[in-house]
Amino acid sequence: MATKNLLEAIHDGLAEEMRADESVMVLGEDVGRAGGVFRVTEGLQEEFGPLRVLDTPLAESLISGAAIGLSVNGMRPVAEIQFADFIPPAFDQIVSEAARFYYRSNGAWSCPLTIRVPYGAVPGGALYHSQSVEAYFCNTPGLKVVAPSFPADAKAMLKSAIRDPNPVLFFEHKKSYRLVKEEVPEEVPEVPLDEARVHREGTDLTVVSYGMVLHTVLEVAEKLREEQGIETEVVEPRTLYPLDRASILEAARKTGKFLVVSEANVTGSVSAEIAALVAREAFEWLDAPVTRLGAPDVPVAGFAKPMMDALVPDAAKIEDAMLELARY
Amino acid sequence: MATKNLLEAIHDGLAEEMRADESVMVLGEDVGRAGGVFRVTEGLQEEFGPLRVLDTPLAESLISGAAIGLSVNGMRPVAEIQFADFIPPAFDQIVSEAARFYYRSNGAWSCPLTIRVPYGAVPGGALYHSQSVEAYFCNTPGLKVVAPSFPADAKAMLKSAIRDPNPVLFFEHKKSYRLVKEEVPEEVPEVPLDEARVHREGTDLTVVSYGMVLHTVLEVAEKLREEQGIETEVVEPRTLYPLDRASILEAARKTGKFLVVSEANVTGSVSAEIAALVAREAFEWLDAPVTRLGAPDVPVAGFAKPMMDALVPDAAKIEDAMLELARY
Amino acid sequence: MAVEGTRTTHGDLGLEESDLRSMYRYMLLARRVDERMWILNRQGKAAFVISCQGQEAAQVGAAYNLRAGYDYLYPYYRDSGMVLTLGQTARDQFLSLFAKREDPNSGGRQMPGHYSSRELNIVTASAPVGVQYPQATGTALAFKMRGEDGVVLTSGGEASTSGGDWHEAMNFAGIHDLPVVFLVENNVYAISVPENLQVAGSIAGRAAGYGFPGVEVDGNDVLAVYEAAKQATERARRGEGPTLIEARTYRMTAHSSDDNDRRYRERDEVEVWREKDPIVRFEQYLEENGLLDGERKEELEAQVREEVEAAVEYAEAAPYAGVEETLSGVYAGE
Amino acid sequence: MAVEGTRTTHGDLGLEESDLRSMYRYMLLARRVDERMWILNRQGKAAFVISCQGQEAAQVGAAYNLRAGYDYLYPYYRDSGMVLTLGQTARDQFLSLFAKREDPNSGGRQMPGHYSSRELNIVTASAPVGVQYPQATGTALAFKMRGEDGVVLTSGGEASTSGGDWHEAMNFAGIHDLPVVFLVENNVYAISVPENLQVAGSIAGRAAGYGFPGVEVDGNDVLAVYEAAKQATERARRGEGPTLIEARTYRMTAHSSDDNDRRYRERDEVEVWREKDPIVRFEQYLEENGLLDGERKEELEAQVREEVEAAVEYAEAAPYAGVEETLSGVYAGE
Ligand SMILES: Cc1ncc(C[n+]2csc(CCOP(=O)(O)OP(=O)(O)O)c2C)c(N)n1
Ligand SMILES: Cc1ncc(C[n+]2csc(CCOP(=O)(O)OP(=O)(O)O)c2C)c(N)n1
Ligand SMILES: [Mg+2]
Ligand SMILES: [Mg+2]
Repeated sequence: MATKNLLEAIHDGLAEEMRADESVMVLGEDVGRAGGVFRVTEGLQEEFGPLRVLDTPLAESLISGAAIGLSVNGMRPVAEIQFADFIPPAFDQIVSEAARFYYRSNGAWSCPLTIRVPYGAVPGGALYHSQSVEAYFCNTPGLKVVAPSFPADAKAMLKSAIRDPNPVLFFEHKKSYRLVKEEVPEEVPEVPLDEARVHREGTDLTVVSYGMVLHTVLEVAEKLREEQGIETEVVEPRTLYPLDRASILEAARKTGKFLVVSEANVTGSVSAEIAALVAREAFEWLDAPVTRLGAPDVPVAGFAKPMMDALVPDAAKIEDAMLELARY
Repeated sequence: MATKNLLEAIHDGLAEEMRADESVMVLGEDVGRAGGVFRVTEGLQEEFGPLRVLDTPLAESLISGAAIGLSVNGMRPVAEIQFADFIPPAFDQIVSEAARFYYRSNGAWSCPLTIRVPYGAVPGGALYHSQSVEAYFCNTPGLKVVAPSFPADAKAMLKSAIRDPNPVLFFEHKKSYRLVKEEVPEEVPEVPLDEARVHREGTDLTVVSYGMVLHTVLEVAEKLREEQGIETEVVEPRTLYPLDRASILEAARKTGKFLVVSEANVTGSVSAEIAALVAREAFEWLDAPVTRLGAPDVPVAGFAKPMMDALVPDAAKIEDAMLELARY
Repeated sequence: MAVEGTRTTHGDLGLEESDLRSMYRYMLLARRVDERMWILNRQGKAAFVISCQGQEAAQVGAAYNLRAGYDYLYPYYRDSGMVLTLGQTARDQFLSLFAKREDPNSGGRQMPGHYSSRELNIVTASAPVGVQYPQATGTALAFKMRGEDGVVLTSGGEASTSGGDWHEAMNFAGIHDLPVVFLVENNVYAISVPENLQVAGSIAGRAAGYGFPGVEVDGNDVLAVYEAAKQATERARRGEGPTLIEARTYRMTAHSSDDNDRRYRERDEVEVWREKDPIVRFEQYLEENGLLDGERKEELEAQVREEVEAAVEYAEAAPYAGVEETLSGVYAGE
Repeated sequence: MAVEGTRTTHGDLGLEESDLRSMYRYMLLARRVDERMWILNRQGKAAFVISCQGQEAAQVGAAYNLRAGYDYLYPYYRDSGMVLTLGQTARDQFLSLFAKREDPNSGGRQMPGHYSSRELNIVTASAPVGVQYPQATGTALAFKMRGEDGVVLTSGGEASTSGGDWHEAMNFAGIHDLPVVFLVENNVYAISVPENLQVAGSIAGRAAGYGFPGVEVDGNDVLAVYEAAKQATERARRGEGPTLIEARTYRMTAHSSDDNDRRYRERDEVEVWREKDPIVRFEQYLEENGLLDGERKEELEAQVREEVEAAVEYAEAAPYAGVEETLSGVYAGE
């Protein structure tokens, strides 16, 4: 078993699927000779050739639309949107088209395609290389939106996404590409696209989180246990749409105190859906207000370093929110 | 004072603003000679000429992008997106551009523009002339999203939107165009873009709603009072983003029972944000779970009449939800 | 004004008499199905009609080049003439019109005119204009990657060239010499917006800028369209790349049953184009070439009428989808 | 290989000696500012650099035709040569580089290269490629509606023509004869993607399809670009409509300080283009015409160096925006 960071794990998952199934292919900007701006697809064009690892023109609607057309004609395309911030031009092809092929054709046509979307705040990313745009897609029936936060999960879920007969948006937090590492087995066990993951069990409060902030949440949870004996249950949805409601509710009911943390602008975020779900379905169990922590409603994130720091929830803010609930 | 339907009220508001300020103009598909597919802009091209009421090519990104460019060069454009379902191609220009001009230029550039968006389910509208897409836009700081449900409000708020220095999305429920009527004074009193409206006071439960279903909610509320003495407070947000949180919370705290009704697919809807807000900020006052009613997570709405009926919340479903809460 | 002649002759195109009769039959069937839909709409039995009238020659002429179920078609909402040519039936269209469970296009979920058939490789069409173009290039790329000689035909109205998707697809097809044929049925209007407010320059003229051929054809001349599409599909099959065909035609009806075209176009103009009716024009050609006479024509009309009547009857009686079906089928594999 | 000559002569273009010196100075300033940024980046003092190197002739040649503060500019992230020509300073650019509160482009909110100036009518630029084009047509339409003779210049790299926005804008500009000049700085690469995978056919060749002129110019020849842009802006001012200019040039640096271009392009190719450096070429022209000699050049270099050093010093010392400022300014009028 080798230690892999998130980027390597995703790369490996992709390469393995391409070796196993020759209908699997990659398309996007700079994915070919350059191996992607983050190097996720490094070496793939050499191995699989210039069509199976295709450098497309700078046209996100084309990338997504062509992926649809490929998928209905026998291929399993994995499209890359270079930065989540540049997915809006592809919005129509994703939400109006890929998401609806199956339903609108009464099951005749489906779109087995995956769209990889590097997202999230990184130092120096500024207003257009920092955004967490997942909520745009989490109210469109027919789409699946996944956002694994650990390398082994990412590898396994990318495989599941590629094999899934539906369009799957695969969010990868850019900041975790090299920062987040773990042991990843050669043969990763399958991870289905409808199961949340409980990272730690606890009795005092539940925190649901994903992305880079999940890692901070886990650190803070450990710290609070050590320093104050607070036992936090931490749940990672892994799939953001449709949600694994049962797992989230189970954790919420168990602790009666519930916090959702993401780095997206808090209003209208996926956290709103999770909070609303818990507020309704775990009402009788709640001992404190269902709470959300995210970025304030300001474009994330200004280029100046202090700006990003002011916006993305850090350990201190997360600890405050957890303590507020624990002490409620 | 004359009785006007929603469509007439919007038409009048537009015409009055164009007469009062020659920088106000209209652009969109079929808005000119044909007067719009719904006839909202009827007669305007005759009065104001072919440039101030401009038939554009079929290109929603262009329509929104050109509106931005007009707005920074002295004009007050009112763009029409023919159907909300066709706004996705304009997504980038709206969320990445118009919403950010002001912040990203540190206040140097602003976009005083309005985009009118007819939305909502109508019989025969099928999958692409029925959607409630407002949630797409309710997590983008810098945008304002309004959705008045009554003619006088619509007229007044359209004026406010046109005069506002920010980009405003103006949602108009298509089904209410001709169905919803009321007395509208010649001179409508100003309605700011940050105030919810309390339609009826009540002590037993609060319902927040907008669009066509608001009218059903009001009918059911009256019926429940008459038949069962249940007193419902009904609040219309009018502006969906940013929300008038204070008014919503006041009503929620007053009754302790809270329901949000919209016709959007419930998961990830604006109702999620409203429910999450109340769950957090009115927690101590709650006597029942914060509840949402919307369309199930299925594309709204199939062409066959029974399909639409199965999806959009009707009086029976609304009454059930209200009664469940009232009896809780 | 006399009906214009047909310029190309079928002999030169390698078409048999039977081909010509088939083509004529598809055009006639498309027209009669369409006319019947309007009647049903006025009777209050059909909520919505969108027409192919005037564009049958462009549609049948182009689609007649496809190998149904092997090549792919990405049609648009007026392409009833295409889907009938590929093998859909009048019954299919009325099932769609009435939004019945058995509707092969969508099971009653989409408006009529939103074609789909897995067997015939007619890819599910939607309402947002222009989205089919990038999809068509992807499907063409799959053929190229596998070294197959499949061709993709995709079509739209002239306004479908105004959106970015058309351009992105043209560029991509040009870069990779993809086996795709872009057919623009330029019928002069986009709802109310006339061509001069929709299109700068020339649609056919744009292909050169992408490095592949663009041809303008008389869209009311079925053999001229057939010829252009034949060259284009053969070129594509040979791996030489895409072609853009602009078929100049006219929308003979209002945009749809929800539209009143008197608001924005003159009756005179419509009348001028009625004179150019592609069906009348093809009839004249067939008559001149001794392939059609009064008797044969009546016979065919009777057959078509019968087919249409039987289809309407069947479709009216067919059941709607149930509520459970409405609520399911959102995700594949579940 | 010898440095290529400059084809057009300034006399024919109505340019005074002082104009030539100004143009040269802007080019030099842009280059030196840029070079300094890379040094600061390597020193760990600047998080991100995106370069104009190689494109100064195209930028200065085009922008020199604008009346700053009246005409509008929608530039892209490499257009440092343009904004300096219009009146921004070296200091402005370093304030931006260091993301300081005083940064006139964005108050430290955007990456460097995202230009903005209300006074100079430089409309706030963003990162999504191509979005400026529809906006530019809207601004041009406002001029037309008010009967003013303003012109809008908008620019982008060759990959900015691949997205739908470019096409939608070209079409709209063509339909309404809008006073807009589209300048494509074709520098052969889009990050790693070479032109042949980006552009089918010819960019300049596409204008014809929209019914207006498209010209290809040597983008490394400042006078050639000036000439093309002069004709285009004059045409626009006369109300005759848009022009597309494709300036053929080369990106001399990596895409940005985050990129390593050795992954995808050969050094030889870069070297060939270094020989065509637009600044060296213009120097040669000026020398040949007796407008520049060694002494004058040194003097200018010294001035520019001083301006750059003073700018860096000032900008480094300038304060960041405070947290309150980060959290406010989302809505106008509040
Ligand atoms: C993206 C989008 N915008 C707007 C519409 C509404 N709409 C439907 S058809 C149409 C006109 C299309 O004109 P054209 O492409 O010329 O085809 P025609 O109907 O004339 O055959 C419009 C504006 C739509 N369906 N999709
Ligand atoms: C819509 C969008 N997609 C992707 C990117 C990422 N990106 C930034 S610059 C660039 C290449 C642009 O190339 P070109 O237009 O030729 O300009 P150049 O950098 O060569 O001057 C890419 C892919 C982006 N900024 N916007
Ligand atoms: Mg048309
Ligand atoms: Mg380039």
